[in-house]
Amino acid sequence: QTAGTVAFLMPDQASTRYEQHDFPGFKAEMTKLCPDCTVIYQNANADVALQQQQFNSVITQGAKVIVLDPVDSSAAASLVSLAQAQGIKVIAYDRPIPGKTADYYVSFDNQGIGKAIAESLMNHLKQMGVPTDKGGVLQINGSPTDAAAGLIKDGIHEGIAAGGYKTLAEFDTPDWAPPKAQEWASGQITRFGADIIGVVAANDGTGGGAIAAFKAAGIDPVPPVTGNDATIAALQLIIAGDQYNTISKPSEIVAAAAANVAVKMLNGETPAAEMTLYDTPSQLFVPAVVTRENLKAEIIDKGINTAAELCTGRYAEGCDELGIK
Amino acid sequence: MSNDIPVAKPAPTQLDRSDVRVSHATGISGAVGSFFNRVKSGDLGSLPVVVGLLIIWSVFTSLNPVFLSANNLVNLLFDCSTVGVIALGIVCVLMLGEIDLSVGSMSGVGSALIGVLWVNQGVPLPLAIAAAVTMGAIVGAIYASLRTRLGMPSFVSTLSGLLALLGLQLYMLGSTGSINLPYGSGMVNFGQLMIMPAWVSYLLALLPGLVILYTGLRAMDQRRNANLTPGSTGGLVLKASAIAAGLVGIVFYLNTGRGVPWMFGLFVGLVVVMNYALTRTKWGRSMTAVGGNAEAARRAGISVRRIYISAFMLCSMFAALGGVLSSARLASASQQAGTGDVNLNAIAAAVIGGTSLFGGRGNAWSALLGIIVIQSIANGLTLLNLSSSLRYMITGGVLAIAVIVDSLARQSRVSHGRA
Amino acid sequence: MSNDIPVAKPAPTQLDRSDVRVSHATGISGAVGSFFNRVKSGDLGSLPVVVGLLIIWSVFTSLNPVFLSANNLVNLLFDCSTVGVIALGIVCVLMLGEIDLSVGSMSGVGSALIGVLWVNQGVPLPLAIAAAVTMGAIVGAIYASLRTRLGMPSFVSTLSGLLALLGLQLYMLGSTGSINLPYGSGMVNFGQLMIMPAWVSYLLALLPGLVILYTGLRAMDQRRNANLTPGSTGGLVLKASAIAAGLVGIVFYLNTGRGVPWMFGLFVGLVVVMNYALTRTKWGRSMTAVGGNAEAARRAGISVRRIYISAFMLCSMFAALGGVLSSARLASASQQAGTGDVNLNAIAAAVIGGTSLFGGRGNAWSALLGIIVIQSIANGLTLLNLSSSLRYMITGGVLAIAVIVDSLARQSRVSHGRA
Amino acid sequence: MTDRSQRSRPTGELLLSLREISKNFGAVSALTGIDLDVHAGEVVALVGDNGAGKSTLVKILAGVHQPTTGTISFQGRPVHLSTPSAALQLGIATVFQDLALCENLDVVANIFLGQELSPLRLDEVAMEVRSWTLLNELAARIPNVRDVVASLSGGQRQTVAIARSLLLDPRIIMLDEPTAALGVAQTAEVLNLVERVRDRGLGVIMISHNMEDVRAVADRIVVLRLGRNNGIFTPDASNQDLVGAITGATDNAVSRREGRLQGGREQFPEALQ
Amino acid sequence: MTDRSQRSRPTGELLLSLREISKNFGAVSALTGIDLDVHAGEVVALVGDNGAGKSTLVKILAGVHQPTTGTISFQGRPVHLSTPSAALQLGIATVFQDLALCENLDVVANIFLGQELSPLRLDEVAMEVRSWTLLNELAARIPNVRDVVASLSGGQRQTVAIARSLLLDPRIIMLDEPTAALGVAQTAEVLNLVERVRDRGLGVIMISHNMEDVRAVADRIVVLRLGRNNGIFTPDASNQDLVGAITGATDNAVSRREGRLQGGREQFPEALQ
Ligand SMILES: Nc1ncnc2c1ncn2[C@@H]1O[C@H](COP(=O)(O)OP(=O)(O)OP(=O)(O)O)[C@@H](O)[C@H]1O
Ligand SMILES: Nc1ncnc2c1ncn2[C@@H]1O[C@H](COP(=O)(O)OP(=O)(O)OP(=O)(O)O)[C@@H](O)[C@H]1O
Ligand SMILES: [Mg+2]
Ligand SMILES: [Mg+2]
Repeated sequence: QTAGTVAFLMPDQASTRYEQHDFPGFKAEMTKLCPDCTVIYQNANADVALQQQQFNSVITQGAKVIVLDPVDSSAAASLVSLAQAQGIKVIAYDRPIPGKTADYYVSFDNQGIGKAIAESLMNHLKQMGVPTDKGGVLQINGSPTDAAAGLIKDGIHEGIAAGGYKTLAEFDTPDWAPPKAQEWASGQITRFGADIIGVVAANDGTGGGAIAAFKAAGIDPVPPVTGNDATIAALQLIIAGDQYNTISKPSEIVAAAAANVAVKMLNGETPAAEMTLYDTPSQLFVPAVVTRENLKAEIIDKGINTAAELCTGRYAEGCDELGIK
Repeated sequence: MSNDIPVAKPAPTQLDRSDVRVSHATGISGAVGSFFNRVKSGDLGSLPVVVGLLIIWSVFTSLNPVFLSANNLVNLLFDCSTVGVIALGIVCVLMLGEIDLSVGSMSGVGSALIGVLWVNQGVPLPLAIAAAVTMGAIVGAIYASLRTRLGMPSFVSTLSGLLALLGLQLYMLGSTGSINLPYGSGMVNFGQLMIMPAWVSYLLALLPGLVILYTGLRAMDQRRNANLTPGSTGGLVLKASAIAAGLVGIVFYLNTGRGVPWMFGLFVGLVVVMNYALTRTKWGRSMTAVGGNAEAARRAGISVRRIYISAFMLCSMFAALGGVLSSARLASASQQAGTGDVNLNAIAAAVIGGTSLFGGRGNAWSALLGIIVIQSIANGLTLLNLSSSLRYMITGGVLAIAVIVDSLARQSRVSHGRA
Repeated sequence: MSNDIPVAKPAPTQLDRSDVRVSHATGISGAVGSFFNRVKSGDLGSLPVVVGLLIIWSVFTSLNPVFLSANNLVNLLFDCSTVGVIALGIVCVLMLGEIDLSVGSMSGVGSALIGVLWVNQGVPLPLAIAAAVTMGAIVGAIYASLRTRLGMPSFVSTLSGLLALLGLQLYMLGSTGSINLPYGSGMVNFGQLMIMPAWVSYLLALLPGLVILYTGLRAMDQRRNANLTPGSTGGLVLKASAIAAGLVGIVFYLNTGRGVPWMFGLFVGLVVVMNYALTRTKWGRSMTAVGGNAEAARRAGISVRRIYISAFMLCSMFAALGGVLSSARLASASQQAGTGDVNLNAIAAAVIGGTSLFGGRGNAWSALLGIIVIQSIANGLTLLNLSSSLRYMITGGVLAIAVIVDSLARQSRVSHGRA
Repeated sequence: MTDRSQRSRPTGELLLSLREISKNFGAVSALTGIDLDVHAGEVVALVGDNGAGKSTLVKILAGVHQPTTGTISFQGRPVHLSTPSAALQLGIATVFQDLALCENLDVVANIFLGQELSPLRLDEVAMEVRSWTLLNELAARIPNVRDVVASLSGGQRQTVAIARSLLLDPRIIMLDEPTAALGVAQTAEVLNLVERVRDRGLGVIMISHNMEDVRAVADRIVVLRLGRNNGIFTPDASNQDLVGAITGATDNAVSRREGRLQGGREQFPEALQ
Repeated sequence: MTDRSQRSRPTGELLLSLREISKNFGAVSALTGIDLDVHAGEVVALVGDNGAGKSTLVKILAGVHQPTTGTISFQGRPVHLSTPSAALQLGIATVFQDLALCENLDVVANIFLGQELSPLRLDEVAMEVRSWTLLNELAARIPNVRDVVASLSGGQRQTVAIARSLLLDPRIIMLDEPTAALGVAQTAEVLNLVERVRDRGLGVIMISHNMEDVRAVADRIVVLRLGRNNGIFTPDASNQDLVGAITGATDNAVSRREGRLQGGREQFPEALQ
């Protein structure tokens, strides 16, 4: 058991998961496996240059293993080479680093996420008997300058293509900003009206914006809207029946896996790999799509959120319906 | 000759008609003529921006007729209101030649406070709103004292504020990320659905014309009594009825769709109040004076410090209020609220509407006009299927075009020696 | 008495010593004394910013000693260089009281051009760099003509430019997302690894002192010959040796780590050139004049239009060059390049360094000082484990503190009647 | 010009009294040990060469600058004039040499700046009427009081600045070169005005480079030279004495020029270019 | 004052000739149908009431404003003065009433603005020496030419502006109220200067409200009133005639004041406040 410094570099603030789930999970696992190790946490606020600074800085602070969720997957290649040149191990986290082989890759599959939410929506539409030739879906992607958003977008494209429904219009939301998504969706509502049969939104924030747009246009019921991240706000909307699905990514699992790998690397062991992606030994976790039907099972029963967190105020009624206590 | 009669002899002509060099317009034709003269010499106030707006509108309508549909315009008005209120605050600081880069974060903090206090803590809504606005007042007061006591440029202090407030916003929302405001609550309805009854909207549309007519006639009367030229009654009636007719027409059209949003009504109401305050009160006069020449204002006995405090406080308070409104509009207090281009949009709205970045020139209407220009572009582009790269390029181009008309008009004013 | 001798009699005293009201300092003690007098009256130039910087540094070092480690400082210098070059361009437009909000996007376009032309199309690197800089020149010329021909406020035109250039950047990188520059190429090495040989760095550290000494002595000579007070030789030697000693000390310390980056050398070189251009050429004089009073400059026969063109072109060219450097630094031309807070950081650097947003006051060194302040804060915070919300709040607070010293000094200058 | 002996009138209470006032700007001592008294109903003329420190002294009294050392008493009580509004509240009204007008405001707004009628609902009509009255009193030639000050001529601005100071009900009026940019008629009106306010018992400090105007209205002429007191004269002092005190030499440009003109015109040595 | 008949000297070539110049600012006609000729070696004084349009005329000749209608010829050729540098290149140097100095630059930089020595490596020493020389010629009292203009007194600024205009080698110098803020000695020097440049064959247009100064140096006195030509006088015209032409009435403030002063002092009606 060698103690050492491990750095955990996260990319942005677009959702709270990094500070609410990933880092605490990582930290907890590290404390368990290697109580004497130092863990450095940094968040790059979606700024590539800042991430580079943070990367350099943790090297100066003597990090031996760096867990990197790159702001820009391709630009991160140079960081990996820089670190490897000094004998520092890099674990690609959440987003792959295709340009340069990292020492390990653990993730939920972003493209898979996109595909999953889209497919889930498609299936829902089919079940409801919505004809494929009438109307179509809106697609709200993430930030045009965010590489992860690009992966999700590709996945959504795949999912929709498989479902056979048309896409009416598509939008890259600058900065993932919900108000922008809302504004855009409002425009599409005046444009297409009842032709909109559903919305594939790349995360819960933009999905929430789309729901707000439908509500504001007085459309009832709101067509099914997807999400991703399983934020409390989104879970509540699902409970209330306003949002169709989201993705539960209990990031703690991935974070714990990363911690495991990191400790092994510190000890000079070679961690086992389930598969190889981008030439990198990898471990991928499959996220679960959460809808009203399986919310209790996926979220409450797995202890990701408690009923007390979700069932506040007006959501209590929906909770009762779903049997959440 | 040795008798010292004051030179102001009982004026045979009206006081302001004594100079032979000034040409005066009389009657309706005169009013119309002097209007065209002003057009020619470029002395047009907000007209060029309106022309720019009309150009944008026609282009977008020709690309997608949905743009001019009543319901789309109603959406536009809803969207204008939130950033518009922020821009109104920006006008106050720009009037002094200062800037506030933190309005975005401030609005984010405002919306976070609503989420945390009202939704999570169960504080009554009015108290939560009051808390948000008070928070704005405090922040504004801090900026003002950094500016007046330490002479710190507002660019730097508000940049620090931007970061600090953003941190505060993240901190408040940290555990949950974003907080849903309950759909169906009055607050969310106000931000999304509440429309004026038709009769109220018509009444409000008529009001400006009537007020203009009434105050105009009263001023004429006073001026006549005071031996000043009263101006043309015909021109006044023409102006008042043109405004009334225009507004009623717009309201009629909006009422063929969903109607006029109360939220927009609130925004316009704030603009009117600020316009009154800036143009018709001693405070507004002092604001303009300090913005034009702070030293001269100081020497005239104006408390420059108090003016700064009021401007910065108003700005941050409006920003907080804008945040409250945007949380209502989005039905959510999110971590992204107020980030991105809210700052730039709010400042750009004020500038596009004609408020100078260098102080001393500006008016409350510029917030309204400017934000309509910006939101029209954004809204018009949502109706076209464009890739992000094209969308950005076109937004840039259209924005430039909207302002070119104004710039050309101003240019002609300069070349006519009325800079 | 009827003889009209020009009043300037063969001066018994030196020309600039004829007024009895001015107190003069002589010798080294005089030089030191007048320095302390200036400290007391707040007339300090960049000193307060340096003091602010020292405060920040001591705080960060006390929190984490790694901060002052040579290698961390070397990283800091690498990181300073890219945005610093952009800030240098911003100084030019701020000198005129204008602004360029599009430097971030422009740098993004610059880096995208490198990626597309050099990596993808195989254009030779120098040509690709030239293309990026030329692109900058064109964009700057457009802003300048919008400003001078149409009178469009630069805030608006560059805001349009921000959007349009961002679109262009996304468009160019659209198909691939981002383009990696070949690792190991000279370009990337320059941005990441290349360090001056120790002897070069020492030579360059000595140079400023020598130049100051040489030019100072020459100027003294000329002034003596021209019957002007030459100033104190002792003071000059003191100043030159203090600077030389300081720089050599810093370089020595950096050389205990990796050494002085060539990229930082390039940046400082550009600062020195711009400083010369702004202070010692007719062009620089005209820039200051136009920034202070454009109408007076015009009446003095200065072509205000040309000055505007040069400033905007320089600004966009430096921005493009900054983009090129940042692509080298990142070894990648990415879609994120130039987004985020690059704009604000570049402008803030110039302002923190002491360049006024209102024109007519500023210098090239402010870009260097300001960016070091900003990057020190960013770098210092990366050495502490902080949640994002805390990080933002602390950044804001520290930024304010860095500037408070300067503001206090300026305040004291005002109260000493030297505003 | 006219017989001035009748002017030796009893002066009123001591309004303002400066002792040992000094003011440094960095390395420049603009004022050194200045003493000055102003009584009610008295016109004190402050004369001196360019840069002698006259405006600096006025600005100190107006609360714009703070003196480096020295004491100011107003009606016997020592006062601290820390801001212009402190001075205004004591009743010290000032027309500054650089006028201190807001170029972006119109004439009416400038005249009433800081003392607007009905603050919550500006009474524009009343202000405009009062402005016209004040300006006509000064024989101003302003086409339109609703034009911004930026479009006014130099003399017009000066009249506006003077009109401003009349709005208040001051104890002392300080006029810093009030007639510099004025036309002949306007100058005459301003001199009339000075006499009028003097007769109403106000103290007047007037700065001027025009010795004729100074002698026409002043009760006492205080000379500053290079920031120091350089003598106090009565209005019947000879031009030569005054100019001598101002320039600090009997052989000065004025006397040389006069001498030359009397001695007939001659060629000048090429001192230009 | 002195005998001026000797002044009727042969004047040189016709340098500048204006015909029917008009200028409107919005609703205000600042100038209407102005004619003016200036010959080499001649001092033309331009006088008129405040706001008569004198500065506007000078600004048109300096290329600052464009006339609304009318023609300007320079040495017989019609010219279009579209920018100040066009006028400067023709050899028309101007001292503006509002001085047009850059407050943020020091005195030397202001004097040499636009004509710096050795553009790529400013020769500060030579410029400083030349500045001191020029300023001393004007008897300026400037403590330090390295101070920014913002810290100068009104008269010091005016001297700087005048010094500026001497740097060039102009054909015509236009001085808009050059002595307004100047002390007695500086005024005398400026008048000397005007005579010197006139004798060197330059044309001079001088604006002043001081009739004495005007009569002292002018060869011709052109009166503007409310934007129109209102007569041309010779320097030996009586004060009364001149003031009459300027104010447009024989019964004017000046004559009333003089009458009153001669008639003894009396109480004024309360026209103030
Ligand atoms: N703010 C300032 N900073 C530095 N020096 C100043 C400042 N104000 C005035 N001075 C200096 O103080 C001296 C006196 O200036 P002041 O304006 O009082 O002169 P003045 O007697 O009014 O001259 P004038 O007759 O030209 O108006 C001048 O030498 C000037 O340079
Ligand atoms: N830029 C402008 N815009 C509008 N009106 C102007 C402008 N410049 C001058 N005027 C008007 O033109 C008239 C003439 O002004 P001008 O400055 O030429 O007067 P002047 O004869 O120089 O007066 P003074 O003796 O006071 O300097 C004034 O009534 C003034 O209001
Ligand atoms: Mg003065
Ligand atoms: Mg004039």
